[in-house]
Amino acid sequence: MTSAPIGLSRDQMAARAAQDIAHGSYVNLGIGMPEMIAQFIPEGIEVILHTENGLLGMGPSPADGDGDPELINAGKRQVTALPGASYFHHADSFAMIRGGHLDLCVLGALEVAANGDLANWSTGGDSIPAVGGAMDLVSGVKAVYVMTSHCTRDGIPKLVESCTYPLTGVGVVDRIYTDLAVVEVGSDGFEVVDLTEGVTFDEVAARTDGPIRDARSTEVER
Amino acid sequence: MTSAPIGLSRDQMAARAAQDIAHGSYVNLGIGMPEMIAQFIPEGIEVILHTENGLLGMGPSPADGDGDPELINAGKRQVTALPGASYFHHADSFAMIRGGHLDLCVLGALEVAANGDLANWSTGGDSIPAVGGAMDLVSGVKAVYVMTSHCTRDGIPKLVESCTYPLTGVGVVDRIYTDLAVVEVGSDGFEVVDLTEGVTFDEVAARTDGPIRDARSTEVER
Amino acid sequence: MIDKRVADPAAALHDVADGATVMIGGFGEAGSPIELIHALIDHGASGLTVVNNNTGSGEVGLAALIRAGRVARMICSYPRSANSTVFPELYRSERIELELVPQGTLAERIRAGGAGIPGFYTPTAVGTDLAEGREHREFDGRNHVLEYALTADLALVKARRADPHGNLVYNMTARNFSPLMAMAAATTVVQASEVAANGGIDPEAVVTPGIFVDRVVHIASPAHESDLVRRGITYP
Amino acid sequence: MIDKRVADPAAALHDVADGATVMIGGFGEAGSPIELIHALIDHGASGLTVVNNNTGSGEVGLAALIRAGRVARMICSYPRSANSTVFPELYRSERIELELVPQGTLAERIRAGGAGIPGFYTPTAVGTDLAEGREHREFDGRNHVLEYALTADLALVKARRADPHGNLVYNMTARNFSPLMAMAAATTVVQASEVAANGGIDPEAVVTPGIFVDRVVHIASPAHESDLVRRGITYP
Repeated sequence: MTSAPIGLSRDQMAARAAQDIAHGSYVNLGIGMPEMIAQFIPEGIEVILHTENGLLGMGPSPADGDGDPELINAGKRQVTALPGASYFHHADSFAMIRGGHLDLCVLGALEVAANGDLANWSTGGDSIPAVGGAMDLVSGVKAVYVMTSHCTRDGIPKLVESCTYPLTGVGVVDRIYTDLAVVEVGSDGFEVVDLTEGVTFDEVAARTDGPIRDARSTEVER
Repeated sequence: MTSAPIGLSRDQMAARAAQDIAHGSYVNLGIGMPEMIAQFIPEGIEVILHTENGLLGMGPSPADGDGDPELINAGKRQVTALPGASYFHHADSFAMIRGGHLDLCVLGALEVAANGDLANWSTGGDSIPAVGGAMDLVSGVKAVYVMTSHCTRDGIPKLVESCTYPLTGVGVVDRIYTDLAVVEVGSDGFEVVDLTEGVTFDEVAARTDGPIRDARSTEVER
Repeated sequence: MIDKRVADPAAALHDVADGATVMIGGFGEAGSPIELIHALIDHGASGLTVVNNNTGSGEVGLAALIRAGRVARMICSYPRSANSTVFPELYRSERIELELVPQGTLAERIRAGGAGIPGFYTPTAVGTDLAEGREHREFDGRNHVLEYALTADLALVKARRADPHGNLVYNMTARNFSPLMAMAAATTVVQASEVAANGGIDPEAVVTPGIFVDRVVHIASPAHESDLVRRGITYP
Repeated sequence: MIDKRVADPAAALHDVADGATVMIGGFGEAGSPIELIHALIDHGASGLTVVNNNTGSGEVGLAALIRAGRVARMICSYPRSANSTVFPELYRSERIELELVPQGTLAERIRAGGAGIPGFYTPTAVGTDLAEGREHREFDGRNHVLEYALTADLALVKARRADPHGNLVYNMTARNFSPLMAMAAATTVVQASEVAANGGIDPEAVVTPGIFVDRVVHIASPAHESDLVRRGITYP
């Protein structure tokens, strides 16, 4: 397997995912890379960000010194609240999640299987188990997107036939944004719906472990 | 059975029941006669009234013309809110009830059985069935008191061996305030713990249909 | 800008289908969205299942909707009122169905519907006629009944103030079932006495976050049911 | 007058028993009642079961309580933090037990405990290790797990403002689990940055009604966990 420097940077991945979020959506962005999407929402598109620790209408990080240690996001970083925001307790926050009121969440992944299984909470072994809200999000939010590098740093595919790490949810992932492609989870496996400029379908397929087909003839839903 | 005019008036019954409510209690007073208790809470005793339609800290009826049709009690009569009050929605209101947070409710009755069964929601037959919050109150509130005339207008006992009307709850009543006596529900049936002045135990027993004993030697818990 | 305001009740209810389940906020007249209910009558949808604590009073609002023959089935806790014979007459002649639910169980079932909880256990009603034929289960030696979530196609809600995002605050005991129904319905339509600018509601004091609201109609001076009844008004 | 104020944290916690289950509000440092936790350390109760979303940071607050060996068992969703090794070390050496619960299920179990709902069904965690061995049930063709209510002997909660009745409002995302824990504990102790006179909180904006609160301690300038950690402070 080649490790030639093809594909998008992290910023570019975030910008690519941001393009597909509809105006007026209620969106939860997972801790880490998915959080970056917020910075790239296109002009004129308004997205209401939910953070599961009790805020709708989350804004960007505060200017240095302007933050409040009690206004944080799920990653425990200081944020701001935009006009039209609301605070609520955890039961109400997860009622939004479990009750199917959020339109979209974008999460990181250790592995995504060709049937949509997601593993993103535990590497197994003797690490301290910690799940947070990941299992709630994947079981409740209307659409679950994953944003991840296509392979690990060691070149091992993260889009796989079936997950080896403990599952976060079964058959939950709808779409995957990687540095190489936009991949949907179809009934027969992975479906490439968009390729990063300069990347070929064969290069993506070579870096993917499960059944994958070129579905670019199909209109990409945006 | 005699129908001699013995016993307390409705106001006096309410005043008698009011004597036994502890300072600082959270109390729900049922629609009708139990509501009258609020007027007789002794000086220096503060009781926080809950109405299941979403208010803690309910105050008396407003002066004529001062009311708001959206500040009402469970009986749909206009009320006021005292300093320290709070409004909340129905799920929170019944969380207070079902979760055992209210110290006391006082309800009316069609019948109370010697084992504490209560019937107060339906006379059966072809009346329109309507239950409201009665079943929630009796299954959740820490102490359930009943305030009722000892007999119907026709002289038929309301404290009975077992209820003939549809039940509101099984074994839920702790104490009964009637025009004739204060009666607790013990393990062996009704226990008279206080008699109205001028009323004898035998007069009470004659107007009661279940097992009843004189328990006045026992200290009345106030 | 996100703006959930629509021009009037008719526009807010244009897509209601026959046979829809409609949750209507209010406890007695407090919180009853009369103007929306009247628009629903005008719209003409029929065969409705309506969820409300009561069945209305007089011949306006919910009672008028029932009287117009639009409601096939009521889910409520207390279908009686001192000043309306609309529901009793239809019920006695078997022209309307009734599912009677204890008030707290009704509230919790609606909340469960909004929160993605399909079922829960409650001690309420155990040993009574209303628990007959239901699944029971003991927890810590106490018997409970299994209750199921309630959801709806539409919720009609009255608020004191809304903003363009659909954030809501209510007026005193007019809050009652409305925040729960807003969560449990696929489409939530709000009539608000005031519509604030975005940011015009303190984020700490929002009762219903806008995520639960789809359409907001400004009704500056909503009628009070008791006032209409007193004046002998009937709708339409 | 009803007045739930007590003099200081020690007085508020005088009756905590060994082996108690203690719910502690907060998500990360937001809403963490540090002064109450430190008073609990001073009090000396041990063998505690603690319910919190996390396991604290640095060697102050919850992390200090754990480090002092007072916690036999943690019930939480995310027992990791970037700047604390207290929990991991005890966990790896099997000196503390962990019940790992998905965050939304944790919140709902606490709410259920406060609301008198002994069990409910949720789709969360179905098909994962965390649902293994649990009772499953289908609703509408989808699998769910049965979850049980969580209650506690004591809840420690941080509020922005309290009144003598115990009505509370919170500070932004410091609200998180606290309103739920206040409902689910036999005794709820609150540290409030401000204590208003009776009537000093708008009844429409109360988040936790006083019925859920037993004792209120005024802590005018509560410490921020991140600030203590940055300054290298350990407790005691």
